[in-house]
Order: sequence, then structure tokens, then C-alpha cells
Amino acid sequence: MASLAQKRMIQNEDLQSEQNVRPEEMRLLEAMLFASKEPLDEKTLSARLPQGVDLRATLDMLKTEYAPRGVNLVKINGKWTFRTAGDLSWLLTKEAVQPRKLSRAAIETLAVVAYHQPVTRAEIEDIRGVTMSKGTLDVLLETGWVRPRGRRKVPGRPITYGTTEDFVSHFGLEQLSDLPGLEELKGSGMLDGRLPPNFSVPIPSDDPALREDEDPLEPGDLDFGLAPRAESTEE
Amino acid sequence: MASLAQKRMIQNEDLQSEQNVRPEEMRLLEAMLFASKEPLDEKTLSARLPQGVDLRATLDMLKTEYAPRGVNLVKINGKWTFRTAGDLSWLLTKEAVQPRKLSRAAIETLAVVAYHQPVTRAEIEDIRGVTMSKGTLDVLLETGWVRPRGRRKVPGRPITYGTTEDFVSHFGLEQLSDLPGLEELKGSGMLDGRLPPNFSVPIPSDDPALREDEDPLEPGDLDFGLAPRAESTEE
Amino acid sequence: MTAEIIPFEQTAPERASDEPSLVVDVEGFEGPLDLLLTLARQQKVDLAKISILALADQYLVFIEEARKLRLELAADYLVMAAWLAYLKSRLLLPDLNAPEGQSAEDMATALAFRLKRLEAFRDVAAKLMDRPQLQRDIFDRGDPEPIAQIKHPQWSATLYDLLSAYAVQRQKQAAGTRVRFEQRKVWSLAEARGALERLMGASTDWGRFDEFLIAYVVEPSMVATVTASSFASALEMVREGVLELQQHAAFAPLYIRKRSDPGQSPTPGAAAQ
Repeated sequence: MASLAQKRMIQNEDLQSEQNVRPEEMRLLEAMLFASKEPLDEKTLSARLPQGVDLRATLDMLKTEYAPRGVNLVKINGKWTFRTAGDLSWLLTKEAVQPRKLSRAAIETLAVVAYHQPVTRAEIEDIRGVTMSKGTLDVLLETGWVRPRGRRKVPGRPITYGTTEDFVSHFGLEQLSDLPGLEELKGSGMLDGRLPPNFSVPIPSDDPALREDEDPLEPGDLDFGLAPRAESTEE
Repeated sequence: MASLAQKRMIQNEDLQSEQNVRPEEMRLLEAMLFASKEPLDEKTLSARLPQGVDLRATLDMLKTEYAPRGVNLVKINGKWTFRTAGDLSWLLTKEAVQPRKLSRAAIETLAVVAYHQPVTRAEIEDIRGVTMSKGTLDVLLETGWVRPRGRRKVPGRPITYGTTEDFVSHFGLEQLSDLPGLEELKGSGMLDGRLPPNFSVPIPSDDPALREDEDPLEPGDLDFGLAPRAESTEE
Repeated sequence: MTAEIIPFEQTAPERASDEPSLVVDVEGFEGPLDLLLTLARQQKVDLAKISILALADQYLVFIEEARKLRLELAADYLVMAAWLAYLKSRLLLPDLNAPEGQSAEDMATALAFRLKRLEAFRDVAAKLMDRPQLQRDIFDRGDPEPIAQIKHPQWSATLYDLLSAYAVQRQKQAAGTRVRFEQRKVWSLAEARGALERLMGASTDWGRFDEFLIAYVVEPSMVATVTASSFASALEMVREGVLELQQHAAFAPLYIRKRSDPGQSPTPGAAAQ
């Protein structure tokens, strides 16, 4: 107990000095970020802070401050949120949601979509060397990590798929280009089968803006036959 | 920026010393309390912590540490949880514009005020042929389109109402007298021909100058909105 | 059932990396490319240095074994076998016929590329799944605090709403209080005829038509209707031979009298009726 009391003393001294320099905007930021379930973008944060606050600097301070703690400040897809430290997952198994067990096919398909997006079904099949069952895509769409994003401007106008913000958030990526192993994949020319290796390689992007070779989806494209199509809704 | 950079330096120094003394169990506790879906009692916390940890002491340290922050460790009903600091509750509000449509009664009343101003409540009721609920006028005052403008020089000295500049601009009029008259209303088919010979539509005017039969408002006449608003009862 | 190739979406049992040389069992392979990749791994060299010829041989042997065992192979395994046999022959006899298009080396390179690519994607898929995942390893705030919404009502109404609301209620009020349509006072033909019959009585003397009517014209507003209906009835009665009318000039007073010999119609039209 002696050592604890001692630690506490030191702690309190630290606190004193901390209090003296800790700017109010750090309190505001941590309150906002703690309270929200969803990551918050800098625009939203900025809007609530007093004018003249250097948001970036304050976020960096907060991030540094929380780095050694059990809860860290992280940037996900350009938005900020608190998350528990990665090394503490053993402690939090009680909170863990039984994750959906994805089949190997689904995991591989997810990877192809993530690293190669926007990608069509035919391209996924070409890479995996097998035809894809409807179930695989359905499962991925159901996870909320994959979404149809447009139609490729080629004969047949196949639907293109990409990942969602949920995907980036679930895997804790600061941005999509932080996908593990992306650089190697890119470097070896694996992201464009039609071009010889070492040619220019597209970078996967979940930028919702359609590419040149994509058309927007049309009404009805998102039904996937999951539900009987609603009859004309107008009365 | 200089001061911020400076602050950050100090902050980092603090961190250094803090890191040196901050016991691991504080990390564990803050992660558990952060991730938990509900406040946790000490028994639960104890069960998950490694043996030999002085829970009370650690909780106290954590509480002290977070006390000056934007997020505090609080005990609610004997259970521990993080909560936004009380003085920052305003941060957890969001202002939202809510589009609302005026009720039939309100828009009819508004129309009578517009054409017949300055007009008293009794006169509005006489023209409309129905008694008016208090809520209707309150809603109109809240829209900012109707204002009390004086008192009629008759027994009881009832308040006279008129329209505001906001009214004119909301309805896209250049001036109030641009409201269509009898012939134009007939021409547009809104009034049909079967009208008594003495039927007339006044030429509306929102001239703020008081009429001969009006007295100015008295101090206190404008304290409307301060009273709790009655809900509109009229449909 | 062992003969069946497991549909790829089922979770396939993990294949040991050091699989014994050639167990003829297509279970768990996700199609020919997957099988080829597994065979290539058995060459235990960098995929870049793999011998496509050796790989083709291995695949063909595998397929041959499977067929000996009468395993039912999916069509795409056989298509791949045929393609590899062709590739093999081209690789062994390079300039045979020198056909247009891809050279055998290009085809081999393309196959090697596809194998490398499949392996690369498997690799990143594994890396991705190894990342700490939300709600499995990393947690967000379990009990977020609600954001209260302060609602600012924004009222809207259109000029049309306003004007129609005004017009409708004014109209309604006007109709409700004042516009009670007066009964129009008209003399019906029947009324006029009755009156004429009574007034004429038995008199067979000529009399001025308008004088007969004076008695009925109580209000000035009735002049028109009384005159019109009486005249119409009088004409009718003339045609029936009950009355006689005469006028000396246009716009001159009209004289009327009862016929002394009713029954004989003076006009052929009346008789025809």
C-alpha cells in the first residue's frame, strides 16, 4: 500500500502541473469524442470548438496524451474516435461480440474487393479462378463492409463493388491505403491483371465518386432480389 | 502557435513522468469502463482484474486523474462509469432545423391578419366565423410573421395584430399591398362568382404607423413568448 | 460424396502446407487454379521460378489419378487439364505450326502470373483478417452518451396556401351569412293562364291586354315576367280558340277578348292539334 500511496502522490503532483497547462479545448475535444459512438470528422469537431483553436494541434496533443493509456485516440478514415488499446483485447473478451465466421471464399472475396476496388464480379472470379456463388456476395453485403457502387461502362454494364466506411472502421484503418500488404501487392503489379507487371497500377480507392469507367447505379440495382420489389409506391 | 508548441512540450514531459508511474491496472480499468455497455460494479471489475490489485485505490486514482478533464469517472448507484463533465453538457446537444407546416387554422388566421390588419382577436374570429384557440396565435407569433402592433381604442382595449417584414419576404411579396385583391382572387378562381354584392376584399397595408383607432402597445404587452407555450389544440 | 468437389463457399478445411506428395482428393480445392497453386507450392520454390512444365505434368497426373479412381471431376478441372496438355505440347514443341497469337511462353507467364496473384491476394486476405478488429480486439465506447437535439422549427407555407386559405374561408362565411339566394319571382305559364281565364270572365268585349295585367303587377320587378307569361298564355289560348287578340300596328296596344263562339277554331293549326 505504501508504494500505491506514493504513486498517488506523484500522480497528483502531475495532475497539478497538467491542470495548469492543459488547455480547455482538450477537455472539450475529449468530451465530444468520448460521448460519440461514431468517429467524428474534423469539421464537426471544429464547429463545436471556440474560434481560433488549433484543432490539429489539440488532437495531436490528445493523441499523445492517451497513447500510453488503456483507451487511445485514433484516426479512422479521416475521423477521430477513442478506442481501447489493442493489447488489452484479452481483458475485454466479455464485451466481444461473437464475430461472424466468414468462409474462406468470403474472406478472399472481401480482400479482392478491398484491394482491387472498384471491381466487378467477373474480375473477382478471374483473380480467384472460380465462379462466385451468389451467397458469397450476399454474406459480404450483409456484413455492411461491401457495397455495390456503380456499373462498369462495358458491354453488359456489370455492377462494380467497393468497401464501405464500416469496413475501414472495423479493421481500424486510418485510410484505405493503409491496407496491410497493399504496397507489395501494388509493387508486384498484382492489382491490374490486364497490364504486365511494373506498369502503372491503380490504387484501390473507396472514394464514392465514380471513376471514368463507372456509371451510377440505377433504381432497382440495390434490390438483389432480397425482397419482392415494391409495387409502385405512389397512390 | 509558439505557445501551443510550448504547451505541448510541457505536456509531453508530463506524459513522460506520468507514464513512468501510471500503473498498468489503471489502463485496464479505463479500458473496461470505456468499452462496457453499462456501468460496472466493483465486484465485476475486481473479477476481471489480475489478482492483488487494489481496486478501490486504483479507482480513486483514476477518478482524481479524470476529475479536471472533459470526461469524469463517476459512481452511479454504486457502479462506475465514465461520463461527460457536467459543465460540458452543452457540447452534447445538436441544433437542428425542423421543418414544420402550419395548421389549417393557423394559415387561415394568418391570411385574415394579412388582409385585415390591424385586426383584433375578436375581429379575426368574426371574419373566420370560429373562435380561435390560444395556440393558433402563439404559433403565428413564433413564426415571426405576425406581431402585436397596438391596442384598439374600444372597451377592453384589445391588442391589434399585423404582419411583419418577414411575412412579406417569406411569401415573396415586394410589398404587402401586392396581395391579390377581389378581382384577382376571382380571376384566379380562388373566389367564385357567387358572392353577395357587398362582398369586398380590403386592400391590405402593413404601414407600421398606428391608425386613429389604435393606441400604442404598453410595456409588458410584448412578453408573450416567455410564458410556457401552450400546444396548439386547433387542427 | 468424396468424389464431389466441395462447393467453394463452404469453409474448406485448412490444407497443411507440407501436404504429402500426391493424395488424390479434390475435396477442399477451390477450383483448378487453387489446385494448381497447391501443386506449385509443393515444388517448394519461389513462384517466380516455378516450372510451368513440371506443374502441368503434376496437374495432369493428378487428374489422371482422379479419373482412374472414377472421381467425378467438375468440368472446369477437365478444361484446365486440356488447356495444360495443349500448353505442354506447345512448350515441348515450340514452333509447331507457329500459330497466331500468344506464344507458349506468354501463356506460361500468364498462368504463373495468375498463380502469383491468387497467392498474393490470399496473403493480404490473411493479413487483413489478422488485423485487430472492432468489437473483437478493439472496442469503441460501449455506452455512448446521447446527443440531445435542440429543434428549431422552421415554418413554411406558400403564398398559394395563404391565398386559398383566405379565399376559401371568406367565401364560406359570405355564403353562410348573406348569400341566401332569393326565390326568383316568376309567373309560370299555368299561373298566367289561370289569371287570364279568371280576368276575362265571360266578357266578350275588346279590352287592352296590359290593363288586364295591372292588377297583378304589384311590384315593378314583376312587370317583365307577368307580361311575358301572360302573352305566351294568351297566344296559346288564341290558338285553342278561347281568346282573340288584335293589334293595329307594330308596338301599338294589344287588345284581347273572349271568343263568343268557342269551339270553332279560327286557325287551321289549332284544329290540327
